[in-house]
Amino acid sequence: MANLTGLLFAGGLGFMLLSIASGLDFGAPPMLVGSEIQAQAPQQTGAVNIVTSVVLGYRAIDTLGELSILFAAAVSAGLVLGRRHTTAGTQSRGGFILQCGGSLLFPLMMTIGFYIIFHGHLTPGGGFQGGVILAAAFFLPLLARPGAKLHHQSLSLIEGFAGASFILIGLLAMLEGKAFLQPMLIQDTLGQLISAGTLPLLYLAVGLKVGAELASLLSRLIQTEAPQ
Amino acid sequence: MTSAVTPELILYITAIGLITIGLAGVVMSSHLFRMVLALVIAEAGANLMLVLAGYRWDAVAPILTSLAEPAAMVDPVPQALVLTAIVIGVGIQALAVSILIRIHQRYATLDRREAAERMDAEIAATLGVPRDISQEEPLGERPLPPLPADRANMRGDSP
Amino acid sequence: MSTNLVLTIALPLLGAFLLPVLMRSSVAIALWSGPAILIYGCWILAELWLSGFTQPVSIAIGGFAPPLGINLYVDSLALLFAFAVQLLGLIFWPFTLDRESARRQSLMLLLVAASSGLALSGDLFNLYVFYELAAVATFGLASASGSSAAYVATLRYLILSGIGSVLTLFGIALIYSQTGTLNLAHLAQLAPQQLNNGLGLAAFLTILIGIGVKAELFPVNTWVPEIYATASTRLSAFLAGLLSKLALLIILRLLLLIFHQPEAAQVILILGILGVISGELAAWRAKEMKRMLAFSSIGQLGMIFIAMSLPDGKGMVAVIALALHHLVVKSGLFMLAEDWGGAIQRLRGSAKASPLGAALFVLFSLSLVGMPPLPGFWAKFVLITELAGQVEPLYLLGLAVFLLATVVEASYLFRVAAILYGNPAEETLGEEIPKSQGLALLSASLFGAGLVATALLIAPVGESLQAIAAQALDIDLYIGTVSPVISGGSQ
Amino acid sequence: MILTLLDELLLFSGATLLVALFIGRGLAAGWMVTILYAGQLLVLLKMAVLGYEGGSIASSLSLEVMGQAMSWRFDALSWFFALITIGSALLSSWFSCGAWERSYIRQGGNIWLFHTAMALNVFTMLILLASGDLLSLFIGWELVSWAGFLLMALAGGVATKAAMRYITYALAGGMAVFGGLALIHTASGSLQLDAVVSAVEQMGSGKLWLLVILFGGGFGVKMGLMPFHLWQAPAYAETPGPGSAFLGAISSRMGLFAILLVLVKLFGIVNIDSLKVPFTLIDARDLLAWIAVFTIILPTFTAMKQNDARHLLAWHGIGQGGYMLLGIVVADAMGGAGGLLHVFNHATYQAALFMAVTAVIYRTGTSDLNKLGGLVVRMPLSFMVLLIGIIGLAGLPPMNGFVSKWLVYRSLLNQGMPLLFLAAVIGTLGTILSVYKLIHNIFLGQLRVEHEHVNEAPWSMMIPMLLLSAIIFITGLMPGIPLEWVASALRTVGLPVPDYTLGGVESASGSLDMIWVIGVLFAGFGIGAVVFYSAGRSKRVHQLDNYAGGHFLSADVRYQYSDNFYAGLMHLIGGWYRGSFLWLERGITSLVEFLSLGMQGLYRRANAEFYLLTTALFVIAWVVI
Repeated sequence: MANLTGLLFAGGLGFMLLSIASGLDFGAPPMLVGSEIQAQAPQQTGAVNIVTSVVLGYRAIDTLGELSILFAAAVSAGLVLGRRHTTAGTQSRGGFILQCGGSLLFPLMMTIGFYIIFHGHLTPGGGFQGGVILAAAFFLPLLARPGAKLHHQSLSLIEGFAGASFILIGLLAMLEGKAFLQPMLIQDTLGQLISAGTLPLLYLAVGLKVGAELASLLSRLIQTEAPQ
Repeated sequence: MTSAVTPELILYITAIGLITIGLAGVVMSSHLFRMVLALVIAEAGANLMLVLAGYRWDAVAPILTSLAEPAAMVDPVPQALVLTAIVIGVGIQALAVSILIRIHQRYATLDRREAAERMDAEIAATLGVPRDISQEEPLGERPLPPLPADRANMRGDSP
Repeated sequence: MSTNLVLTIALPLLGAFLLPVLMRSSVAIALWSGPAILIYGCWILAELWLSGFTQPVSIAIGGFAPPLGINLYVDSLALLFAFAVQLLGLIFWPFTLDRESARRQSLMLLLVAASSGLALSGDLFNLYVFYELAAVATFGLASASGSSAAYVATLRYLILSGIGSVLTLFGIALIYSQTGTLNLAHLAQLAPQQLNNGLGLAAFLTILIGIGVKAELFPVNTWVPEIYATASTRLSAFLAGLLSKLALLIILRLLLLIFHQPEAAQVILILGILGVISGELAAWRAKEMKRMLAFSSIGQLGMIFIAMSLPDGKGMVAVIALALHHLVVKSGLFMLAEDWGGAIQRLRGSAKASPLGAALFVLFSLSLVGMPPLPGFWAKFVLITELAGQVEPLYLLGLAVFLLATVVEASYLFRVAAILYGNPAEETLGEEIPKSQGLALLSASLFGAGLVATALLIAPVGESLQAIAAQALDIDLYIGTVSPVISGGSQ
Repeated sequence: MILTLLDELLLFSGATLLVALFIGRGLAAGWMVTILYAGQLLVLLKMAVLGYEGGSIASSLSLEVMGQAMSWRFDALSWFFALITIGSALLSSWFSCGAWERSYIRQGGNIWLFHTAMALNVFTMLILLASGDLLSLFIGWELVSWAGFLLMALAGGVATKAAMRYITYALAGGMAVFGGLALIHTASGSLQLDAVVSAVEQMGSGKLWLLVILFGGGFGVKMGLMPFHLWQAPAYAETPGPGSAFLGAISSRMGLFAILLVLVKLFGIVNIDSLKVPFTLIDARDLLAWIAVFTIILPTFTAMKQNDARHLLAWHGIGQGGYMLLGIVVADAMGGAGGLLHVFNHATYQAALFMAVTAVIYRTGTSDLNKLGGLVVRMPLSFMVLLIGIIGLAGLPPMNGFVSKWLVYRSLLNQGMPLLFLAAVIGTLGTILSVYKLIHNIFLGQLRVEHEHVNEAPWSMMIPMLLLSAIIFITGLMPGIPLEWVASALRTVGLPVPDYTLGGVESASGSLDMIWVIGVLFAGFGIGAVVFYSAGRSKRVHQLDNYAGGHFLSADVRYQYSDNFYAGLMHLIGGWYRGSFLWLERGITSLVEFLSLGMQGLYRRANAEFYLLTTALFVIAWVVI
């Protein structure tokens, strides 16, 4: 009965929301802010990828907040799971192909990850996407050899310093008399790898942080799987 | 609603449909892990809704390809927003899963009702109060205390 | 000067990131870095306040002028709450030292940063981000007590909060689709033309329900008794005292700046009335302190929602007064509950063991009930005079419910007071009577002292409250300060 | 800044509170506090011009909070009530010093808290009496309520329960007043008295009805008006002896003061008279009068049933409040004067009665009417005090209660209200019957073995009692003394003033001169005494020097029973109203409990997501549709 009510209510709500959303002018958004940003972003941030200039420039503090959320989730997960480390050594190791494949893929994925991070201001992608690939690179060997342990110490070091450097870059701008997180070192060669001032640095920080965060989260989950 | 189903309607139906499925899933499932999954679905719907907000017909991704004559580009802001929203969602899901693992270890069940029951019992036990809420006397004396029978006469039980 | 305000968000975040690393090298530095950051934050804000802060300022982050970039909007109200965030963060700082203290303190710093962001931010989506950050930090801290019940409670809270976020996000998407901007000031400019319709209202209501989860809005507040009963008292105090108010502040800003529809106010009014009824009545039967406080907090927030629903910002002074009052009183009460958790009956005779604690309890209760010279009375007085001035019968219903709820409230609070001052029952004579002591009692005394000081200085406090309210109500001032201008290039 | 007399009074009272607070633990503290009360009385007497000539004295303290101005001032009405307050506090405090204090401490009482609570009560009452606008009135009102709670609760145990019950009632009343205040503020834009008066002029009858109900009900709770009277008797009776004397004398009268100020002075009896109860012939004023009459009758007959002297007196306190309200509601010269004069008179004899009972408790350790008797031979002075007190309470000459009740009866007859008159007389009948039970069961009849060696109460207790007795008699002999104050107070609230003389009142429909009445009465006593003693037939014997049914009596035989007094009468009237108000009270409690259970269930069995979904559905549906 409750289930049926729930279903009906959810359906009703969906219908209502739809009827509201259908009042929107799809495909022709007002783009008040959007088009302004499109017009100014190249000059103000030097990034060709306008999404990047939004993520790291115009809405950089959102990104900082989001990094913090990821960090908070990782710390919380550590708090929840970290009390009793169950050794995962009892689990069977992956097969030969999986292990070899994992080891083989590791450098490749690292490369791709960093590539995506460094080209974040030029092409689709960036710190988040690259960071996820980095995390996957670390995670893959873990899947292949469940007994292997990630080095949590260094992961948390990367976590901490990458996050801190994001903020420190922002504070550096303040020291120079600019606003917090204001992009610096604006140059004029749009579209080059070395361009867009501090944005690639920020993206590097983001990428490292996301990678470390996800890797540590995943490894925690895998390591505590065995029930006592 | 008599007009043909337009593409935008399909997109909106997808987004809102995902939200609806998620909501219904959260309400209806009796398993905590399924609730988390339903939440993930609902989040996906909301994210889709967000990204739809910036869509333009006949426009390209917001990346400058040639400086000379910028083509019409879709709104970059929702894309940035959705990037943020997705990562937020991932964080929350990861945390949810780690808590789920713990609950499963402690209670050996992920049934929503059972877990709630046991939580209730545990809270009551920790706080040292009786648990049942229906048959107990209220806490302490009532603000308007009933008169004990032996003293009723003395303290005046009429008007 | 005012640009330093960013530091109240940035420094706690920096501290949070570095704390686990620092803890590894030097425990002492790590232990003190958190409080040091918070003290510095307090100092920044206090200095700004004392250096003659009168006009609100807008701080563009990243140097991008709003509405392109995100801005912090700082008026007296925001400043007040930002200060409260740092101060309460300091008071409720998890000082305990164990293996997990780095994580706990790190989360606390994140919570403080998020709360500061909630108080200051002037961008809708940015508010959402900080809201989520606060939520995740809360989940972590709530589950940190490590009991199984805490895990279940946290998960239930997480799922509820997650759905709330989905709805909020949906509302934000609606607003962005309609207007193309997220800046509050810009939205305030555009709202009369673009959001004064069913769509705007629907967007507001979805956001209201989403953010209402944290603001303890009826009926999305069922997590409250569970979390407050399982989480550490300090966290509960922070959540009940501060975070709920910050969520409320967001709703208030949205309501004032953007959504002027009477229907929006009406929904808030109805939910507020229901919140008062359900919270106060449920508290009447609670058998132990923390849950009693949790339910009472639901009721109190319902009262604030009632005040918020008054048209044309008439309830503004009442909202601020009630919110600040509840902030102080509930925090103090939770601090007392730290040592007085568990069944209330167990506390029989505690007044002898800890007279100061019992006296503080009575003081807080009196103020909560609205005993005249105490600040609680003035907050309630402002509210009911405004309520009585409304012609709509629903508001008068709200008034009646408010008054009756106060009677119920007094009844259960003073039942506890009577137990505190009663003589220990025969059967429990051998047991140790819980004592209120140490840091918790000190913090509670701090709140008590604040309450008494406010009671003595009520006239100037009232004036400044009115000034704050007037400033917060001034939409033109808000828009003018942020001055969101689209220079050109629109399609 | 120059201190006005009112400032001095309030400061003095505050100082008393501080002294009690800080050195209240010392044994001399009681005397110190008593002296300070005397000081307060002196300051009050310096303001006596108010009581004789009217006018007002403002306090130099005034506040403005959130746009609300507050001021404090004293006028004749405040002065009259303040006189009773401080007077009863002085005598009660005096009574408590020395012997009683020592025994109280021996029994584990907290004397510091007692003195503090008393001083706090006096201080808050003075603040209430001094209120110069409705906001300060409400502040004073709440302060008095909570101060009263402190005094009532300090005995612990049963007293705490009674006090809890009191505070729930009092807060409900307070909230009614609070609501009324908000409505008035809306109508007049301010809470200043003159603004309120002009706002009332323009108010529709519906709104005025609401206000009368809110204020009448709210203030009525404190007075113990039906049906809000249940809390009062246990709360007052369980307070430590001198405290109950003080509370019984003045505490409930604060409600009357507030009713006088708001309903009579601000709203005006004429306006209240114009409010018709729909579908009936009566109006709001009749309604008040009938409430007053029922408040006289029912509690009085309840008092008759009590077996504890303190409870018996406390129930009477409720009933006597009805006379005061009745007189004021009649609102002619005689009625108003009678009602107000009764406040003074009641305070004097009620304090005396409570003190006498406390003296008996002090000596015998009990106030159970079934365990006492024959104490007249051991405590003759206390007996005298009690006798004088009950004569006053019953409203018989030559004591002061007669004068005020006579005035009320007279006004009822003058105004052509025979039914009310009849009802009031029934109340007096009940009073006489029950006070006879009081004095008989304590002082008359057989002395109990265990009380064979009881002594008269110590002088520290006796002197205040005798003083009060003297006041009861003197103001009975010369009611003109208090009538002069009453007249000024009546003028302040805008009621007509009777033509008073030293011995009573002059009026066309019938005058009263107590000096003559008492002269004749005593002449009659004199003749009786002459006859009695000149006949010389009497012989003084020990009470056991007697025999009944052919047996000589011995001390261990109970030959005289006092329990189940008035059994026949009780049987006759008991069934009519037994417990009906108690049921009401319990019903409300159960309702709250039931609702509370439901609400807890709502949160406990929470399907939070479902709530969220439902709410979202409904609010969105509301928008869409």
